[in-house]
Amino acid sequence: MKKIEAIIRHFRLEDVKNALTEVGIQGMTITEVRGFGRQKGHTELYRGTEYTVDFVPKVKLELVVPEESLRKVLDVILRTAQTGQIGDGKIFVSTLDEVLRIRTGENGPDAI
Amino acid sequence: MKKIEAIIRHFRLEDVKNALTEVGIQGMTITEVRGFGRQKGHTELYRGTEYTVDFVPKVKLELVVPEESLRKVLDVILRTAQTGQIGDGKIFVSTLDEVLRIRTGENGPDAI
Amino acid sequence: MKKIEAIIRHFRLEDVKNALTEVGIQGMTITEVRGFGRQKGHTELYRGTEYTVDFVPKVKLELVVPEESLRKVLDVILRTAQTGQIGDGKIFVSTLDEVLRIRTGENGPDAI
Amino acid sequence: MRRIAPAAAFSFLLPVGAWLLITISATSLFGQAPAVDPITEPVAPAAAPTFDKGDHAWMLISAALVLMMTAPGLALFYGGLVRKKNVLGVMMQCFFLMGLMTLVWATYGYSLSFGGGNKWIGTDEYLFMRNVQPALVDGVVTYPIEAVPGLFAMPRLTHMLFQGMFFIITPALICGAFAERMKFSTLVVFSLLWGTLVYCPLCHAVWDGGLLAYDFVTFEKSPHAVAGALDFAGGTVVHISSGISALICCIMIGKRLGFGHEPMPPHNLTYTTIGAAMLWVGWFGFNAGSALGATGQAAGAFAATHFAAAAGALAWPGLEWLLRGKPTVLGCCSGAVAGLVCITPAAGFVQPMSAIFMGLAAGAVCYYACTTIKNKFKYDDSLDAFGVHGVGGTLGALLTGVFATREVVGSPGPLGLIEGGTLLKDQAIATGISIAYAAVVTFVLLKILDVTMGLRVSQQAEVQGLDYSQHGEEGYIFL
Amino acid sequence: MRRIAPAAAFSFLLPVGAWLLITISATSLFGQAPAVDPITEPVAPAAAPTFDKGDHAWMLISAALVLMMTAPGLALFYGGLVRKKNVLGVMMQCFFLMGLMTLVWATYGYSLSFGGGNKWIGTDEYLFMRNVQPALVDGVVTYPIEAVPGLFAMPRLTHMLFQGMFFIITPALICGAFAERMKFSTLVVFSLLWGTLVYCPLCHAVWDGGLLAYDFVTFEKSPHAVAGALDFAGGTVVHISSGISALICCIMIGKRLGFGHEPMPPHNLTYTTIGAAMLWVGWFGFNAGSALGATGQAAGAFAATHFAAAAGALAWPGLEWLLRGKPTVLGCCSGAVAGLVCITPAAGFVQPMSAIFMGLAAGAVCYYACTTIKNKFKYDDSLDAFGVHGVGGTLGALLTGVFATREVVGSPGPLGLIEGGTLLKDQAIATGISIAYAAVVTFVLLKILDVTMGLRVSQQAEVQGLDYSQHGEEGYIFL
Amino acid sequence: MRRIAPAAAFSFLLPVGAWLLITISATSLFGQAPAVDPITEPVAPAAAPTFDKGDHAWMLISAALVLMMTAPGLALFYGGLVRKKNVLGVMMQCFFLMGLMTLVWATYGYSLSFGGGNKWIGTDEYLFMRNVQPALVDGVVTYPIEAVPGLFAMPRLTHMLFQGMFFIITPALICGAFAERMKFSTLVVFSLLWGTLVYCPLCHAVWDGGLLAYDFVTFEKSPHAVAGALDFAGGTVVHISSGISALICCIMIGKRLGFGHEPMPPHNLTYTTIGAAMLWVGWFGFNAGSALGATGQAAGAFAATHFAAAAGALAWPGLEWLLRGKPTVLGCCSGAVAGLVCITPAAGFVQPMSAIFMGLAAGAVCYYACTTIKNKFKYDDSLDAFGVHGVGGTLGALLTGVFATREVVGSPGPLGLIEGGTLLKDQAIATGISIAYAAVVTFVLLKILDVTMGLRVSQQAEVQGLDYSQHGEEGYIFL
Ligand SMILES: Nc1ncnc2c1ncn2[C@@H]1O[C@H](COP(=O)(O)OP(=O)(O)O)[C@@H](O)[C@H]1O
Ligand SMILES: Nc1ncnc2c1ncn2[C@@H]1O[C@H](COP(=O)(O)OP(=O)(O)O)[C@@H](O)[C@H]1O
Ligand SMILES: Nc1ncnc2c1ncn2[C@@H]1O[C@H](COP(=O)(O)OP(=O)(O)O)[C@@H](O)[C@H]1O
Repeated sequence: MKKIEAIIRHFRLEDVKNALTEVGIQGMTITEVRGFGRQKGHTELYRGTEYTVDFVPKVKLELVVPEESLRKVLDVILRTAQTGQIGDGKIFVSTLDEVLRIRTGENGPDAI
Repeated sequence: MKKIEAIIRHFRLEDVKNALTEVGIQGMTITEVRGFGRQKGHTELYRGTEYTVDFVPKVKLELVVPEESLRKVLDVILRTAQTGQIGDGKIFVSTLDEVLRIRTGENGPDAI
Repeated sequence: MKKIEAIIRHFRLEDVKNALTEVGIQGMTITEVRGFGRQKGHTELYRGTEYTVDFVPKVKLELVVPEESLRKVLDVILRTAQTGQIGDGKIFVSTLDEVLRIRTGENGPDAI
Repeated sequence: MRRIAPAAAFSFLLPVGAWLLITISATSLFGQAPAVDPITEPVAPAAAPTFDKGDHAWMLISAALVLMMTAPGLALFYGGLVRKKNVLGVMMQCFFLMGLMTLVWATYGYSLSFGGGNKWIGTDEYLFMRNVQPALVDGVVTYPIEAVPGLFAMPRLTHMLFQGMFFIITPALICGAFAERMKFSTLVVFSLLWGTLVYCPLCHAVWDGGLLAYDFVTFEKSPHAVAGALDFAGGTVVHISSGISALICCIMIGKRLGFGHEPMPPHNLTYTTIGAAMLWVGWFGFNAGSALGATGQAAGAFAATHFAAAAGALAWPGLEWLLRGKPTVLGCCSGAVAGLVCITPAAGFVQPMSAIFMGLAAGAVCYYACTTIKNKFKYDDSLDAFGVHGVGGTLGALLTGVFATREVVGSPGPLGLIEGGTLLKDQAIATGISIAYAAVVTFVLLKILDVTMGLRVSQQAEVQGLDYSQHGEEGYIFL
Repeated sequence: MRRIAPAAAFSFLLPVGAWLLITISATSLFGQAPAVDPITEPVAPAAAPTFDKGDHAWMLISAALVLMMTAPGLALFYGGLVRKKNVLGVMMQCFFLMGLMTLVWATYGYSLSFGGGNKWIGTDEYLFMRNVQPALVDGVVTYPIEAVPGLFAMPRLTHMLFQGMFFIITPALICGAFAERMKFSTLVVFSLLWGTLVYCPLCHAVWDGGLLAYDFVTFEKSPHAVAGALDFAGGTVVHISSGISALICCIMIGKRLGFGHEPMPPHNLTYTTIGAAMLWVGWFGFNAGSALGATGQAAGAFAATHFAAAAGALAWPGLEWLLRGKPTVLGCCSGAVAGLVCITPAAGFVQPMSAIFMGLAAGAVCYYACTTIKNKFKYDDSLDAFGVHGVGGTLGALLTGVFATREVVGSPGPLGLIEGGTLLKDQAIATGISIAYAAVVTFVLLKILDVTMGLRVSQQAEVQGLDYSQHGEEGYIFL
Repeated sequence: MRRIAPAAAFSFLLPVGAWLLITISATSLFGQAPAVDPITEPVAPAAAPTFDKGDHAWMLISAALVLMMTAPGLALFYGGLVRKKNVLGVMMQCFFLMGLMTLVWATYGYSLSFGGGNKWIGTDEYLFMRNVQPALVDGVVTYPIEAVPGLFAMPRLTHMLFQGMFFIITPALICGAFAERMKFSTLVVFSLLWGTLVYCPLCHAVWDGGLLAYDFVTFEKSPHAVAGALDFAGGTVVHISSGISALICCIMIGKRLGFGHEPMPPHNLTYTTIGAAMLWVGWFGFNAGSALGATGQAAGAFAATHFAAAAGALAWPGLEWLLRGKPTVLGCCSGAVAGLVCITPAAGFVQPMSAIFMGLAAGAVCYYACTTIKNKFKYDDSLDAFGVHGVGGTLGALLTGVFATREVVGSPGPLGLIEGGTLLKDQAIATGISIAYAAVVTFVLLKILDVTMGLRVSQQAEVQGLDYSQHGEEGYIFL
């Protein structure tokens, strides 16, 4: 079982989600995050006081997939989340020891 | 050291937290997330324009436990977070390389 | 590739970020979280009804670094996030299988 | 477009049906003028029914201020106190009632309340704005005047509008008791019936020469009345009636899921603060407007209102500070509202310094009611509609019996206890009758609605929140 | 301080330049009093130009209420409907227009609108507050009086202020059509020109004895007019003009990026509800204030306004309930506003029960316009400025022709269709002319601005949101 | 219930004690009527002290509008500008002061300010509403009238109420300077003492025939005065006094933790916008209400107020646009408020076109003060109470000396610089005295409070935020 974490742009979320469901992904979890990176933030000015916003809003997509789907899913995300502009985000992949479905207590690939 | 991530329903949080503290868990971290899964979202209608909310609000519980407590904790979460209805959520377990307590710099199980 | 997750106090964020950029970190992602731990929450009283806030607001810093930078980065965080008071937070380190940059599709250390 | 959901259509048609039924029965019931026991409506002599434009300007703006109390005022005050998932639910109740109660008032409410008649209920005199709206008299557009010579005069339309705003806010106040769990369709029917069966009769009883009326010419209780209640701006009619009904409501509907177990803190105290401030400002229309003109009494009522609110806004957080260590914003706002509620029946009858005392008392007593008493009896009066309006209103009605003074009223003899008068007894009787009446009718109404429509939303809907389950919307989408 | 950004400076100087140009040309154009076709301004006889202070108090507060409609009212109503990233953008448009339109009105707008003159446009009579501001007459400070004997009298300053508030809200209403994508600098220039070229002439035409004026002495259309439009408080001048222009705007500027594909739900319906409630309250100033005094007619207009809003607030969510299963808060608020729009031209001319009918009709028709029609023709009228103001305003103008009655107006003959009058024809003509005029001028204006300044922000700026891209700020920083 | 926290009880009892002490000493001090130097209070002849109801209606609503300025107006305006964790703290300050200052005003404040007396301070004439509240005269309820024949007349209660609203907002304005770090208990004591020792004497000096009074009968400075300051609605009394005190406060309390290092952007600019709009609307009551009747002068003050706000709302963002590339919402709101502040002393004395100029000047000068000057001297005037009210108020007082004209005032000779008068000198002297007086007393007060109670919350409390540390609450709980 692999866990994919992808930091993407807000306005790509809808497309990414749709593309993922098309390839059979049935579940995912998203979180509002803010990212710091090559894409620079911006400066706001409130009555003469500058306020630098270094962190730009991003969405973190977490989804757990069985090993065999990993490449397919990575491909889909890479394709649909890309705009080619700095700030498109990252994908991190890690390995899980276990996955459980709370409702049934099922364990392993069945739980996804 | 194991890291448990559990996606649960908001209104189970209080009970889960209490049950966990009863079995001796002293720390955890929660995040507001939104989940997509078998539990379908809903449709809102604003002046004739439909707006589909695919992502439903969930809470992500993260807690790091020593290997030996893992099963006990999983049990507690499974039991207290369950309602039996679709959408109860998932638990993901992974292995950490290291855990540090910032206040003291302690490392390993002592840091939890 | 290592993933560092650090739960820190809000008002240390600015310093931690600056210290990290000074040692060459170019990217990180932060999330608003709420933590439960030794640092106790507080009680609010709304017209005679007590409301216990067990979870205190924290920031979660996620950053992925190549293995060789790990110790340096941990050091920086430990140093800059510390106040010495209960509630300074934790650092969790884990190993990633893969890292991709969405913009270019690059893989591995280049992707960070 | 989708098919019509039958259940929904049903719950929509119910209130419409109820309203039609009542309107029609009211029309037919009063088709003939009531022969027995007519109270002559005090009208200006036919000669020159006219009004002062300064008075009128004040009444128009007062009416606007009182509407502002329901929304944005109460909508914000209550909206901030619920959990986020119910904020629209509570705001919708306020806003929808602005529509619903207005049409009820226009069609028959005003007539039942202020249409003269016997001591129990009004007549069909003003049904459908008859004798209220302008008409051509000898080719000249003529506006019927509502007047008591020497006391006040204004177009009856304006009187209807001003009083109609009270008819809106009263049921809206009750919403605080069953917030976060009441079925919207049932709320609509309940408000309609409650307005008709509780508000109109009580209003007629107190302010239209009915059962509890006070006579400002003889300075005694009205000929028909069992007790002459001095109720300047609605302590009895508005606050006691709604507050007591609120208590019945929250007991009968039961506690919120998770009450006493899950935390249910106010989701947005900034809204509550803003709402409280708007209530304070709007209350000047409510109370000083009840002088029915830009008179010296209006100034007096304005001052009493302002002072009582101020005193309440200090007393409640002062007690918290003393007993709990910190003065809270919610306490400060609640205290101000408690002071305002308490001074309502008294505003035009007491001296400003008495108002300060009443405000302090209201802040302290309502604080006690909302903390100690509620916790003891464990009813779930979600937003303290009873604790503030029921308790504060009752306190105000009684303290009116203590502080009302002929220096302000102009009565020949003494009135309040402080000047040796006996008003307090009458106030107590009137308060008792009002409490009993409101409690009984509300109880019966809710019983009927419980078996026919159901009072509560389903468990699942309650967990989801009223915003989505009742209205299909979300309050905030901050992504 | 940094260097001055030339593009920014340019976009700043454009509106300033435009305004100066117009002011100067207006001054020179009217340097000489127009010799042809002067309409004698109705003034009180020189003897005792005086005014009633009750009337005046009502007009002052009405002016304040109408300003409150633009902000906080409309700013909240519209602000809640956009996505979070555009909330300041839309609030800024409302607030900035309060500044901009006021200065335009002060310098030449009032003069062009109400300065007498021919049937097309006003004169230089009141340029720069000449003949409006006080002056020493025989050593005594004297305030010029605006009056029609037997109808109304007030300091001309007050008339200017009250009418000036309408001049602010009208272009602000249009902002709902191109919300979330219009360039701010272009908006400023557009509003300035639109106010000058669409509002002022229309206002003059309807209310200053121009092309569409109705004469309240002869109860017929004015001598100069092609049609006498009964427009009590701005159905034509405010709502039709802005609503139609809104439609042209949203078609010409094009849809929002992602429209029909990305979700664009209202980010804060609590704001929208609060804003709608404030609009309701403020509208009493708008409509009852248009009686120009604290008269019986003001009471009538107040009642009509209140009843229509209430009826609309029931009709729209009622339809949703019936057809979709749930009454929404947004529907309730939209319905109230639709009712208010619809009653605007009629408020002082119809009986209260007719107002209920008009409100119900407006709720239903605007519901249909904002759901079915908009979806069918697929224009992106983001906040339904056309669907509510254009459609509701047109409906109101026509229904005025149906329900206006001499019982309220005092005309010798019948007026509305229901009493057998022929007013409806005139109303239809006037509505047609207004629609055509507003549409054509708006179209030409936008074409010019499109090629010179550009209407839309860049794609990137639109994705970022107007708050940051246009103003460098964020609405909420909740960390 | 828990034990009483002694420290908390102490901090609660302090303000109560202070107030009692002052009240008692005021009572005893003035137990005997002041024998020396009495200024005869201008009263209407005993014969027929009466008032016009149109005037009265306007004064009542104006009082309500001015209260609305403090909350919701200022509470939202300031509340939006702080960080989220301090939003309730700042709203509480506004709301609590509504309670506190009102009781001070009721007990002795009004008497000290407007009770006649010598040129320094009022008398005990109106202590505890004596001679203000109604009384039976020959069996008839009689309201004491406050009047200057030929100028104005109203129930003294109304005068007390209207002026009392100014007494609330003035200390509330200061809260902007030490926002996010002031101890609540100290704030309470400070406001109480500041109101007593700074506001009351200044108010008496300017508006009750004291040290800085202008005489509207002789059109010169009052017999007792060292300088006759034309201050229509409180440029000196309200804005200079609060603005200068704000500067002293923010310097003495020190910068916020992390100032200049941590970002401290406004957490909710939508609140600030709404608050600014409410201030604009409420200011009509403040300024036009200061005409003390629904007169032509009220219309003139209304127009000047509106125009100055509009001009300020363009000037500030216009400068930003030019110099920084983008007009901001905060700039637009700040400019409007700056314009309003600046026109306050002048509103009833200048022509509307001069008001435009004053608004433009205020927008530009306050922009400069809040950006360049503040950054240069590095004081932490958190919400620019000094930058807007101190600077704008001073500018307004001086410009009054430039633009005040006999065409509006009716004085026999020229007034402002533009018509060759010498008023400017007097204005400058009065401004200087006010600045010196407010600065010195505030300084001494703060020194004393610093050593006795402490001005600031603890570091930990400041990091936590005032909402929780001072009031045990959270502003938003959005889970
Ligand atoms: N080392 C890192 N660890 C964690 N998150 C990162 C890291 N580097 C970048 N990110 C996340 O990815 C986002 C995009 O990165 P950025 O450098 O701006 O552009 P790009 O991915 O196109 O090179 C950042 O906003 C941040 O959220
Ligand atoms: N593959 C997945 N990866 C990450 N999160 C998931 C995945 N599947 C489900 N989830 C999370 O679990 C929640 C519950 O899943 P759902 O399929 O609705 O119900 P159930 O867990 O009862 O089968 C989702 O809302 C989502 O947050
Ligand atoms: N076992 C754990 N798993 C996950 N997060 C934890 C755990 N223990 C503590 N935390 C996080 O670390 C924060 C600080 O922990 P706490 O026990 O309060 O203080 P300290 O780290 O100084 O011992 C908590 O608020 C919580 O967010």
